[in-house]
Amino acid sequence: MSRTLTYRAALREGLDEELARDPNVVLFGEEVAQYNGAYKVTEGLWKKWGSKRVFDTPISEAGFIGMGIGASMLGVRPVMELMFWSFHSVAFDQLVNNAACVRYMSGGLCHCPIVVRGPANGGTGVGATHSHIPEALFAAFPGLKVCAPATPADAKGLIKAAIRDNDPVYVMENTLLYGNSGEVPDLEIGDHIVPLGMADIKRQGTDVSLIAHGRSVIQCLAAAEILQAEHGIHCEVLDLRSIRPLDQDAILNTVRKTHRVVLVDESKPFGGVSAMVGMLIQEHAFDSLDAPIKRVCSIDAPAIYSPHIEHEQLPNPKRIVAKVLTLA
Amino acid sequence: MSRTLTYRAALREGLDEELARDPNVVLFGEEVAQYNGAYKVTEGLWKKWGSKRVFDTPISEAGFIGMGIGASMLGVRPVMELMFWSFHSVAFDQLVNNAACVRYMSGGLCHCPIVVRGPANGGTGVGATHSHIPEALFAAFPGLKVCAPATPADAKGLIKAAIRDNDPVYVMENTLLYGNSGEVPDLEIGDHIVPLGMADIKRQGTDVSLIAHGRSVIQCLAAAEILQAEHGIHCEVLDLRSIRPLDQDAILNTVRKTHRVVLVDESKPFGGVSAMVGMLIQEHAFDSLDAPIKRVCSIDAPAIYSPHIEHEQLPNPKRIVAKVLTLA
Amino acid sequence: MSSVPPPALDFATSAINQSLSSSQKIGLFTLMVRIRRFEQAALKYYNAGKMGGFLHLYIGQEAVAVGTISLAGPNDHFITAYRDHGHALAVGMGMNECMAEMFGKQSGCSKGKGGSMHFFAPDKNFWGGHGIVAGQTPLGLGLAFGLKYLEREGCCLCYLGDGAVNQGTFHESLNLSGLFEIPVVFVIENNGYSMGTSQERSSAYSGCLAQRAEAYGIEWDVIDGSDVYEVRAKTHIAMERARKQHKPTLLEIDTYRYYGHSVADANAKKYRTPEEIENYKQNHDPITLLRRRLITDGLLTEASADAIHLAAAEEAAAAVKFADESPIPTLADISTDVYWESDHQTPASKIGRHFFND
Amino acid sequence: MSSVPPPALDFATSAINQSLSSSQKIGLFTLMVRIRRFEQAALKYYNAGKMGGFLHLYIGQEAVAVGTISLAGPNDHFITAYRDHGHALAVGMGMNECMAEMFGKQSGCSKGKGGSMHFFAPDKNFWGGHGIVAGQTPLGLGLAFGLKYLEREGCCLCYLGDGAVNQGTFHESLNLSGLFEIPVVFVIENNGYSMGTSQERSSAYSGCLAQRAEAYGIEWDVIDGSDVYEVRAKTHIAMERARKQHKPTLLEIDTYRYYGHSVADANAKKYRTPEEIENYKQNHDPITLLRRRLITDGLLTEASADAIHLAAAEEAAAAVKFADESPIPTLADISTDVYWESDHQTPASKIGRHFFND
Ligand SMILES: Cc1ncc(C[n+]2csc(CCOP(=O)(O)OP(=O)(O)O)c2C)c(N)n1
Ligand SMILES: Cc1ncc(C[n+]2csc(CCOP(=O)(O)OP(=O)(O)O)c2C)c(N)n1
Ligand SMILES: [Mg+2]
Ligand SMILES: [Mg+2]
Repeated sequence: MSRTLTYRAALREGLDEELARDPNVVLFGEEVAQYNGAYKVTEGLWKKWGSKRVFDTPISEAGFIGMGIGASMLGVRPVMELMFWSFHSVAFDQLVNNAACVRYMSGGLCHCPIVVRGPANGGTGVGATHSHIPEALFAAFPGLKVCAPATPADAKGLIKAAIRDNDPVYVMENTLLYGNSGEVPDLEIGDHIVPLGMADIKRQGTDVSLIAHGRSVIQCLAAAEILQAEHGIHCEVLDLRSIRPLDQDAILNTVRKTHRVVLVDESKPFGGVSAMVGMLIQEHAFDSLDAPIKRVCSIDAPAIYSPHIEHEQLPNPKRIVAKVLTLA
Repeated sequence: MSRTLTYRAALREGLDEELARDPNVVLFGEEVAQYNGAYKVTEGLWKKWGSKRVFDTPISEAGFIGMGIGASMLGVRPVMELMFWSFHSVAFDQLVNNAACVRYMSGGLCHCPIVVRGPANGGTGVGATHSHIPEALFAAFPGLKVCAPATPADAKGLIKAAIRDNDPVYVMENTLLYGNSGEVPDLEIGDHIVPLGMADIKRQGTDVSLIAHGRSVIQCLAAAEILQAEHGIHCEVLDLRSIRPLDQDAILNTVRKTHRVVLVDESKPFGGVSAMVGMLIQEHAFDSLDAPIKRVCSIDAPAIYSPHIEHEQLPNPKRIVAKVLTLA
Repeated sequence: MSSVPPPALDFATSAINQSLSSSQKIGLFTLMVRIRRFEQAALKYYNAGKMGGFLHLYIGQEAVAVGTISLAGPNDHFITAYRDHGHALAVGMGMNECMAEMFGKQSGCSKGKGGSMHFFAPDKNFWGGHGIVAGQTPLGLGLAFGLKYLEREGCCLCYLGDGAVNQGTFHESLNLSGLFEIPVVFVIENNGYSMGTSQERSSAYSGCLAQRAEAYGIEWDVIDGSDVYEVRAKTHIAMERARKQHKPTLLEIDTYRYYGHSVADANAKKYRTPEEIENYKQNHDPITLLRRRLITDGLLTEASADAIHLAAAEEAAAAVKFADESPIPTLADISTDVYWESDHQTPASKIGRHFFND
Repeated sequence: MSSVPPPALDFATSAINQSLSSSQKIGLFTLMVRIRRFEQAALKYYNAGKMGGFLHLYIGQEAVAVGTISLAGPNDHFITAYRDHGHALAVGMGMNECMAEMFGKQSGCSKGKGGSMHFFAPDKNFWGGHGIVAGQTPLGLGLAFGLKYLEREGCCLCYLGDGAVNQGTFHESLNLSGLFEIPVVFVIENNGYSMGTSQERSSAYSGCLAQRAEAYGIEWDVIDGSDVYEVRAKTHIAMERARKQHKPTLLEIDTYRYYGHSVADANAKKYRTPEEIENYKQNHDPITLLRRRLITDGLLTEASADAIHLAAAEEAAAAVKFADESPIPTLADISTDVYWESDHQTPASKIGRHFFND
């Protein structure tokens, strides 16, 4: 009932299926068409679907994302790639004002069914300006939805859910996951969709809850192995998958089960998804907590380039293990 | 030893003194010179200091803020007004990449002693795109500093500290405070400077800590009066004043004193300064808490225009009182 | 701001204007008058404290919205900045829902959520009303892109101010429109000032602002915005170019605003001389000019013109009454119109937490 | 990309080039060779896994950085994008600190914190190395503003790519430079492509890209970037205009890159024909052209030219050794260079929490 696909191929399959399903779905961004995508997510789609459905844009993120927003109000369903999510900084007004507010300011008369997608992560040696982690940044704006798949199956399921959603959805992928392989449901079972707002327990455990999203989930799973093998600590790993909407029930359930929490988040520590999740836990599961909620975030500085040390700035199994051990 | 000044006049006095002290201080922004400022903060400064020191710019926020950043690397000390802080959205790249990262990416070779200032608040009937509350947004970026004065004395003291600071400092003022009056130290006592990173207890209390910044401090003080008069609850009101650096000691001290906390923050509830402060409290004063930390934020939607209801979307004394009562 | 000498050409004789019936010509006049009267009423009640935020009056610029939008076919769309009342009435929105919007009422066109800067009527192809300077320009590009994508023969008229040309997004939009052959007409409503800053103090240019299109290989033109016939004649060419050839145009329409940037602008008479304002009112007022012409042409009399003013004033007064008596939004209204899925109570809206009020 | 025919004018005879001594001319050649050899070494060790991130090679474009920066006086400043190795060596940075930066070492010019895209040497008036396309253009404007403000007679050369012209900030910067009379020279290094997208597919234009300056009343020129003498002759005019009259210029220098956008660009030979690449190498290579000329003029022999290549290759090899043997950053290094006040342990840095690591 399933096959092995890379995260990249799973995303592509999702895009391809949605292009087939709805003629109003249109893909654009820098180098997504003729070049096949800077990270090859869109490989082959221009060839298959042609220049009307899949096309390249100049380096004008504010311009082309705004163009997509405008077109979406008329019923077109643009799926736009940011070559790096970090380039949100030059399109921020379009992303947080026009996309997030046009429905509200028009009293519900306009809507904006767009998807913006691309990699949002550190760890690739591209330095501070190219390594932003903007999940919490955008989830802070009511009107927007944000998700961040960690596995190929979730990548396909979430991109399809995002495209079908009638609100603006920002899909945060990860360069370091594109090549990862995993099981993805077979085509015969029909549309594989992962609804926004539904977290997923990626590993069952009883002692400590590790709550994360995106690549940090993979880091948590690795840390959980070490903690079990070397320390006999059984971690539950909850993958948020979707940041807004957020699966608060799943968060509270795991906390009520384990009573101890470490939040893992590639964000810088001032804020981030983890600060929000922590706030919700202490508010709604205060009495279930046996210890303060702890976090593992990126070390609080702009992203360093040096490949010798960059991985130490990010959450990694070593840092997660050490943090969990402080709870014991 | 003090006089009564408006918040607006106190800011202006601070700017004027710094223009006098350092010939490299230069003020620019939209309508700050010949028009005397959209909110009259810079009134008279162009006349006094001339077009070299105080000048108007076109509506090109990314361009002129980037220009200030570039000039600051050479030793000029630009103080730039955003007519509304909400217009950060069109200058975001300059604000969070060039200003925040140039020191880091150059290994400490460049620095960026700029100030960006202007009003950052809701409550003036200008709708969703003009009512953003970006303190936490910017404090999330290591390399930046953020402060938000609530009183005339703090406004003068913080703007002067910001201008003298050798890092980028973003000063979040408030349209609804510009006209407020308060005591400001006399000129004879010398420079009145409020260092970044130092919170201030604006009201002593024993039962509940209200922690806030900017105009929310004023709302907390009003709520504290009601709570004392009508419910016999004695609130302590801690004004953060500076968001980054943050006075964690003052936060933990008030929590250890009262054991109950309500955080008041004009931000939307996903994130915000309050989520971060809450996270720090639960981490560092977990055992001092007698109840979950509660928050009063803006109701989670883009800012509504209607003057009949806008104030209800924001934290106000009524909402603060109600929240405090849930703790009792 | 008009620095254009009185028209040498008589644009009334151009085909697109000759095709107008008498009642259509009177309709143009009536619409301009209605816009002005609507805004005069708005000003009065703004000053009486009935509205929040800003009020950016369009008075003096009426021929631009009326002239351009009078050319609209079923697939032509419109989007503008915060100075949007003229365009709203020109596309056919009612005074009632517009006035009620400014009064912050549930019956407002945007349910009281947008205010004066954010009027919308998608059913009339009007997409706002936008507050961030030039932020609407990529949206206008996108509406036009959408028309082409959906294979509808039409165009989008996207308005911006003379100050807005210095926002980077506008240039990105220009380049994209030229490169992708998008049926958009960008209309710079050049009233000479961005708040208190004159064109000379905000823009580097040689000749005019519209010339910025040239290096993009985009056609451009400059129009005297006090003459509704000229506005129509020249804009028609641009719209046809868009509709038929999918080619963008940048138009610069010289005009003037009589009031300050917004009603809160205390300096309106400081950065402009009284003579400058008076000169425009006397010699370039689009309503006066059209009135004179229609009377000369025998389509109106002094009396019938006055009657149109009176009717418009009465309509505006009725709109004020409607607005004043309409209910205000409730606390619950704050939380609707955030997400389409939530408003429609779809299954997707039931999964996960969407709102974080505690 | 060069579509310019072989120069009709001989720019070697222009005054600014005639003033060059023989050793200065050989110096230009040597510097171009050093840049190329440096990058060839970098490519080798990038492929060997010694570096992270991207490597954007400048090979083919050397005459642009060398020609323009050779005109620098003490108050002239420079800033560019991520394709910054040529400019770095041209301002006088050493191969050692540049190579070490790419190796991510403490001894790198940016302490291993910036990488290939972020070389800096403020002591040599070089302000980076910037990764966000066109994000450096307002900074270049600002450096030039600073020069004028501080009353230093100088200018800033601000480089950007042909793809970067479509970012809004560049246009904002152009307008500001014209309006405020800022001594900045914007230099479009037009290598014909932004990643895999040709100029035709990314820009709407008529004639050339530099023409976009015209509507701002800004002077512009187009330069054949394979001829270092032409680069110098025409850039000199722009720099003097900036220094003496505080007037900006937009230059477009046609050039070509031999490699892909970055070394990770697997498509480099797909979006460009092999003939196109080969033609440039054969007929427009700036190093070959200058070598030929200097030999003709009797300033170099085949042997002395080869010796310069050899010396440069040895210098690059030594830089690789230096970089390889340098210490890597420590964990503690992650947290320095964030705040000036913290790095200098000032009283201000001791108040409040600056870092939020738990
Ligand atoms: C990005 C941004 N910057 C500044 C403002 C504040 N602002 C609103 S209107 C305006 C002047 C615009 O002038 P112009 O484009 O000429 O339009 P007009 O008001 O004359 O119609 C300014 C500075 C804004 N709304 N958005
Ligand atoms: C704002 C932004 N968008 C996209 C990118 C990704 N990117 C880096 S370089 C580049 C192409 C730039 O081409 P050009 O300006 O011609 O410079 P060249 O690489 O040819 O020197 C792109 C798309 C980026 N770094 N920043
Ligand atoms: Mg104007
Ligand atoms: Mg290029």
